[in-house]
Amino acid sequence: MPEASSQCDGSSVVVDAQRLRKSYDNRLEVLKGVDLKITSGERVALIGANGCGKSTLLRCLIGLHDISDGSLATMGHTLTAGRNPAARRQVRLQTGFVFQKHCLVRRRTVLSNVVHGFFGDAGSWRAHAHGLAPAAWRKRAMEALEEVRLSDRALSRADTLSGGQQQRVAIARALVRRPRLLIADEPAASLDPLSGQNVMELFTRLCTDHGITLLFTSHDMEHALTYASRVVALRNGRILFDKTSDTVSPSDLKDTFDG
Amino acid sequence: MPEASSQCDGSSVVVDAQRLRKSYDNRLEVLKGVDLKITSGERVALIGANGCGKSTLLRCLIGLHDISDGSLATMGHTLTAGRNPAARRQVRLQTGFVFQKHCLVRRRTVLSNVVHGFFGDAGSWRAHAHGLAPAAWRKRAMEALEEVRLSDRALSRADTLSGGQQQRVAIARALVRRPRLLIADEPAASLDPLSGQNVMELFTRLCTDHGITLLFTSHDMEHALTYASRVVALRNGRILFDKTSDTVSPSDLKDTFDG
Amino acid sequence: MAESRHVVPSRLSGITALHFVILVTLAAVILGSMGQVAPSPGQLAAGAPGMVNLVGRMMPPNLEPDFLWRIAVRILETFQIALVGAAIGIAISLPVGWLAARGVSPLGRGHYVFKMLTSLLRTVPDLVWALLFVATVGLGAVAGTMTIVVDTIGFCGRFFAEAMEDAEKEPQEALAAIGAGRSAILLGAVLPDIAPSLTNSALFALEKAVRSSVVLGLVGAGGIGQELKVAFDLFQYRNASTIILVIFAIVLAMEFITDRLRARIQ
Amino acid sequence: MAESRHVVPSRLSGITALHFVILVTLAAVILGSMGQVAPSPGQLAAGAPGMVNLVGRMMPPNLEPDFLWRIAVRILETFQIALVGAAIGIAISLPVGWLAARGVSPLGRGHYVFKMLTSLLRTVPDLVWALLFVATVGLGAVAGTMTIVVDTIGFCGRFFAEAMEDAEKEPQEALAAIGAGRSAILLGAVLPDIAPSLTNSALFALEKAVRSSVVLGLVGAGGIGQELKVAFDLFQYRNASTIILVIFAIVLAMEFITDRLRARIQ
Amino acid sequence: EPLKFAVTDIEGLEALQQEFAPFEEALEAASGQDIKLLPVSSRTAAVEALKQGQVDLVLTGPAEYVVIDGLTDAEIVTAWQRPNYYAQIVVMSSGPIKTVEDLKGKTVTFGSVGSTSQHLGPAQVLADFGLAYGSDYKPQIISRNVAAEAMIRGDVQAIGMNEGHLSSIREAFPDKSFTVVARGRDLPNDVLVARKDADPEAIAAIKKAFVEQSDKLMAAVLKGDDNQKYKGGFFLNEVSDSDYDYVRSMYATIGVDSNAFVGE
Ligand SMILES: Nc1ncnc2c1ncn2[C@@H]1O[C@H](COP(=O)(O)OP(=O)(O)OP(=O)(O)O)[C@@H](O)[C@H]1O
Ligand SMILES: Nc1ncnc2c1ncn2[C@@H]1O[C@H](COP(=O)(O)OP(=O)(O)OP(=O)(O)O)[C@@H](O)[C@H]1O
Ligand SMILES: [Mg+2]
Ligand SMILES: [Mg+2]
Repeated sequence: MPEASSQCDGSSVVVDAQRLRKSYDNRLEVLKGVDLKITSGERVALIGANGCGKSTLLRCLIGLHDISDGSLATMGHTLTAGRNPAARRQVRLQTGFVFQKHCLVRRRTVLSNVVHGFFGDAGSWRAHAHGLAPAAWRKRAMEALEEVRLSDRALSRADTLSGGQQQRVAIARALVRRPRLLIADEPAASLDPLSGQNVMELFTRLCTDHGITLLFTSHDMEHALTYASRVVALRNGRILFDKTSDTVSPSDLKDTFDG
Repeated sequence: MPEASSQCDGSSVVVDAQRLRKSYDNRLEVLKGVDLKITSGERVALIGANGCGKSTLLRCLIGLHDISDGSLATMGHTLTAGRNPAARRQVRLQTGFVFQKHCLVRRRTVLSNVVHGFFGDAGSWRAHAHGLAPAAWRKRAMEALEEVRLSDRALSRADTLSGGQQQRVAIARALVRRPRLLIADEPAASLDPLSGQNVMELFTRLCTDHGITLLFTSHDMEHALTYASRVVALRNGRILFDKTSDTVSPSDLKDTFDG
Repeated sequence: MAESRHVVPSRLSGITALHFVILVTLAAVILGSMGQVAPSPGQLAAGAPGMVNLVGRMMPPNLEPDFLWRIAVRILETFQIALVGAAIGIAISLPVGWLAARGVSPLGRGHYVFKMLTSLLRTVPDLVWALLFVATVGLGAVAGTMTIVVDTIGFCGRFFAEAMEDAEKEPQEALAAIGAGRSAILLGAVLPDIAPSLTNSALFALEKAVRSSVVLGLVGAGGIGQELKVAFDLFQYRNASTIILVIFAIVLAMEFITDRLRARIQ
Repeated sequence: MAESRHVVPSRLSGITALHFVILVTLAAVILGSMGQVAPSPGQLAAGAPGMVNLVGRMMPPNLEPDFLWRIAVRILETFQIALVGAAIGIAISLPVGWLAARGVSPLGRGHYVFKMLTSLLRTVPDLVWALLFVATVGLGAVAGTMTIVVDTIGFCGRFFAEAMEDAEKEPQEALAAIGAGRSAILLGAVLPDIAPSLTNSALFALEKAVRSSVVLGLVGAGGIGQELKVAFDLFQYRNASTIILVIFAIVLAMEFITDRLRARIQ
Repeated sequence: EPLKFAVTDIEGLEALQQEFAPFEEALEAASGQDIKLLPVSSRTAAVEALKQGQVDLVLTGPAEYVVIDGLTDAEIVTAWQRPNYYAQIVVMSSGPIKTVEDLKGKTVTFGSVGSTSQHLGPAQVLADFGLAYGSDYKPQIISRNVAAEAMIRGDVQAIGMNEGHLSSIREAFPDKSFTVVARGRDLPNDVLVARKDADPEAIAAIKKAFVEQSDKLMAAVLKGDDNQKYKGGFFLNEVSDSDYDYVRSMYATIGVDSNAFVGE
């Protein structure tokens, strides 16, 4: 079992993409050969202009999209075109993923949405509503809501929350199972400054305390530089630079976004 | 015609809310008596913590929600509970509104979505697809796309765009008809730094050049302070402060967001 | 690139020649046939008196207490069988619809087998089902229930599958990203999203079972439909109009329940 | 507040006593009736040979060229009438569904009138429509088309309205915010969103029109259904099974078209 | 304007619906009239069409004739005599029913409500044997296909039908044996009626055709393979309304007042 060993090894490779290419429907190529290696415990910020392929890359990492070419292994599991659903599942069970866009089940309560985070675990049919879930899961879900300061809204329907609140529910859902790898697509985009800061600090704390690996995108350069140990910039489907966050210069950023 | 006169008067009142209250389904009150007066040509930033009621207030202003109590007039048209759909329509025809969340018609092309901006004008049935729209509208829509730098994606289906690109399409749709009042709910939230800056500058330019009134929310305090002439903070359903942007102090901001 | 940006795309962009040919052909076939088989306005106007006359002969509905009582009993009988038949049918349709839904089904390409199965259930006429079930369980309410079950699966299986295929994709993707299996996605994301649509199809199936005038009569389970058919066959139009009104009242009641349930779920 | 935050909400939160009572009652009624009207496994097992025997008598299907030719002609006839009837019915159902859709209809509360209208169209049996149209336009294909039109409106009117009610709200709101009227919202936001669902209902209506074995025969328009009925009346089960297979092939073809169209629209 | 000629589903004529083309041609040739033939599976629709002036000629059975006579002033053109047209009560040979009396308290099914040979006729037969409709036995209306299946199972004890039906059932169940326990007198003939205000010349031409070329017409009817069993039938031009009093009494037997069809 290669992943068992990699779990123990502190510096093991969590994400290993080589010459990764991805095009939608065989049209314009979005990712044109991306090489990215992330080792356990790192906090990586992915930055780039709108439409440069950040979300696409993140989704490929857990097999939500099949890659078109190149090779990709996440936590030791190879994820190539269509093959091996078992590997995909293994990856996903150890990953927390926060989507960029709305992705809650709107007719369920906030608490149920967070309990959904346990889907995939044993007995997961009980995760589809908070009323059925085991007590331990319910308790853990409330704690996760606490972490994003929404426990008082636990029984509201998900679609009666404000945009930022919904985003925080999605974050709680990703955290409820304490993943090994946390991937967050613009987690702080619709959060107010304080909440954004809280969430990013929470992420950082989890990484330090539990050895979780963090990969997030952000359009807030301050967040990227503050909370990541390493910044990767995408441009034109390729990696423009990949530096530790303290070495990123303003001109690097200018290059990243100037069309 | 009161609005005719107000249109000519440079300092006329565009938004006039008094003791405005709003609660959803008669439960917890979100807005607990908001007084807000905006005169023509102002650029107002509305700030506040997640869930404080910013989006709710903006939606009330064009009659997307009925207010629960108090009085509200937008561009001289009174918008109170349920009454007077004609007034609501008049308001909307002169307003450009950018929603916080996804609100494009996903199965239509980007260009069609922008042409939708002409709905409400005479002959508006022709606005439902770009293939039918009058040449002038199509041309204007392409210009608006140009303004948000998306003209090369005009014929893509709306849901094949990235999050930030979709947001820019929604902005183009709001601008296509050159509204008198532009309301934007976190317009720059998912835009990359440069695009965000471009959009905010575009807004500012429109305000100066065409006398458009701008009301926007943002969680980016830099944006709020830079691009607005006036900053209004909401907290606990009431207005915490309402100042010109150069007089807002860091402690004001701290008060706004600290729970 | 900078050049192309200013060009407004052509109006017809997106429509291929093939689409165009298919559309025109279809329109031609329909319009061509219309001359032969669709009514002309003149015909309709000329026929109006005949229609009035016919409706006149159905009025007033027969309201004799004896008759009403018999109808009430029949309605209850019918409703009971329809309720059980539709309930069983709906319960079976849920898994069948799931297995048949493209993109949601755990069978992948195999979903087509279940689509075919529901199509088969619809194609085989009620009379054949009646024959099969009478041969199996004999005449009466049980065979009637089974016929309704089959009808319901044929209908709900298709419409449940359709609803599942059209369910919002984002929440499903979100659960998939957590590692949820097919069935977890079904229960967690798909069903809540399509709940209003399911309610509609399910209550329509129940309504259909109550209305269906032939099915129960076929297997000797009587029912209100049989009563209606007898009234027409014996030219007792006033009885028929009473029965129609009673069924209409039930249909309206069910429509009302559907509406309330859907408004609440939404 | 700080206190309450740590409390995990009760499992039953959200279910009121009334819901509970209604659910339990309904379950009791269904389970109670089930004993009387649902088949027992023993019955099913005992009846299996009867079923096999019956199916045996339908095999092999009659494949004589003459017969096949006659069937082919009938199918074409039927398909032509069904296509025109369904096309007209679907065209009328679009506005009717719109007027009937809660929250989308321009009539506000008045939408209920159109819901009732479609319910009425469904409740009045085919035979009555047949009589009315025969009285108006006489026997033949025209009356058959009109009966199919009415059937289609009764069905599609309801399902179109349902789809419109369930359409995504955000894009509609976005267009409303622009000042778009009800009809602009319908065309701009609602129709694109429900296109797959409309396709499904519309093609189902066409399929139903082709399958419907009684309607056309009622008014002397012949059709494949008539042929099937005759085959059964004369106990020519092998002819009947041929006809059923032919109809099944058509239904499958339409299902395939539905699937392709929906996949493309999605 | 062609003459519209409706044929209702008189039991026994179903097969003709498929093979009416030669007959239609023959009748057009013989009468010189343009004829449009419409086989209608619903007698109610056919009767309404006649009443509303939407068809000119209807070929229909005795039971329907009584209704038409009650509703309209239609005129009989000719009668279509069919040999071996009578109602009978069929049981399983191996079953417990040996005589009509054995049917007391049992279930008897009829194929189609208001049909002469499947409902009215057999009910009359039983009444003639002293079994009152509804009280001495349990009448059920079930299609013949299902009823045959059910009788073989023993769910029902007897089926009312005509001679043609029985032979098709015997063909369908070669390994089962059926017995007729009662048989009625020959049923009155099917009739061809004309609408009151139809073009008198055209109707006269049709009438003449049936008188003068009845052999040719019958030959055309018999062109279909399935119709050989109708061999031996005649077109009768002398028909009187009183021939159908027997049918009126049948309506009374099943509890329907034949004078009270549809109100007026
Ligand atoms: N449809 C609704 N039904 C009930 N409550 C709602 C609804 N929409 C919003 N709310 C509640 O109203 C409050 C204000 O929501 P609103 O969307 O206006 O917040 P906001 O200031 O825009 O927040 P954000 O910065 O997260 O966008 C929230 O507490 C939210 O839960
Ligand atoms: N489903 C899809 N089909 C076709 N093209 C797509 C699809 N999704 C995304 N794209 C295209 O792929 C490119 C990259 O999209 P992606 O969402 O990865 O961008 P992003 O870097 O996340 O941008 P943003 O900062 O706006 O979120 C875009 O040009 C977009 O138009
Ligand atoms: Mg993105
Ligand atoms: Mg908001």
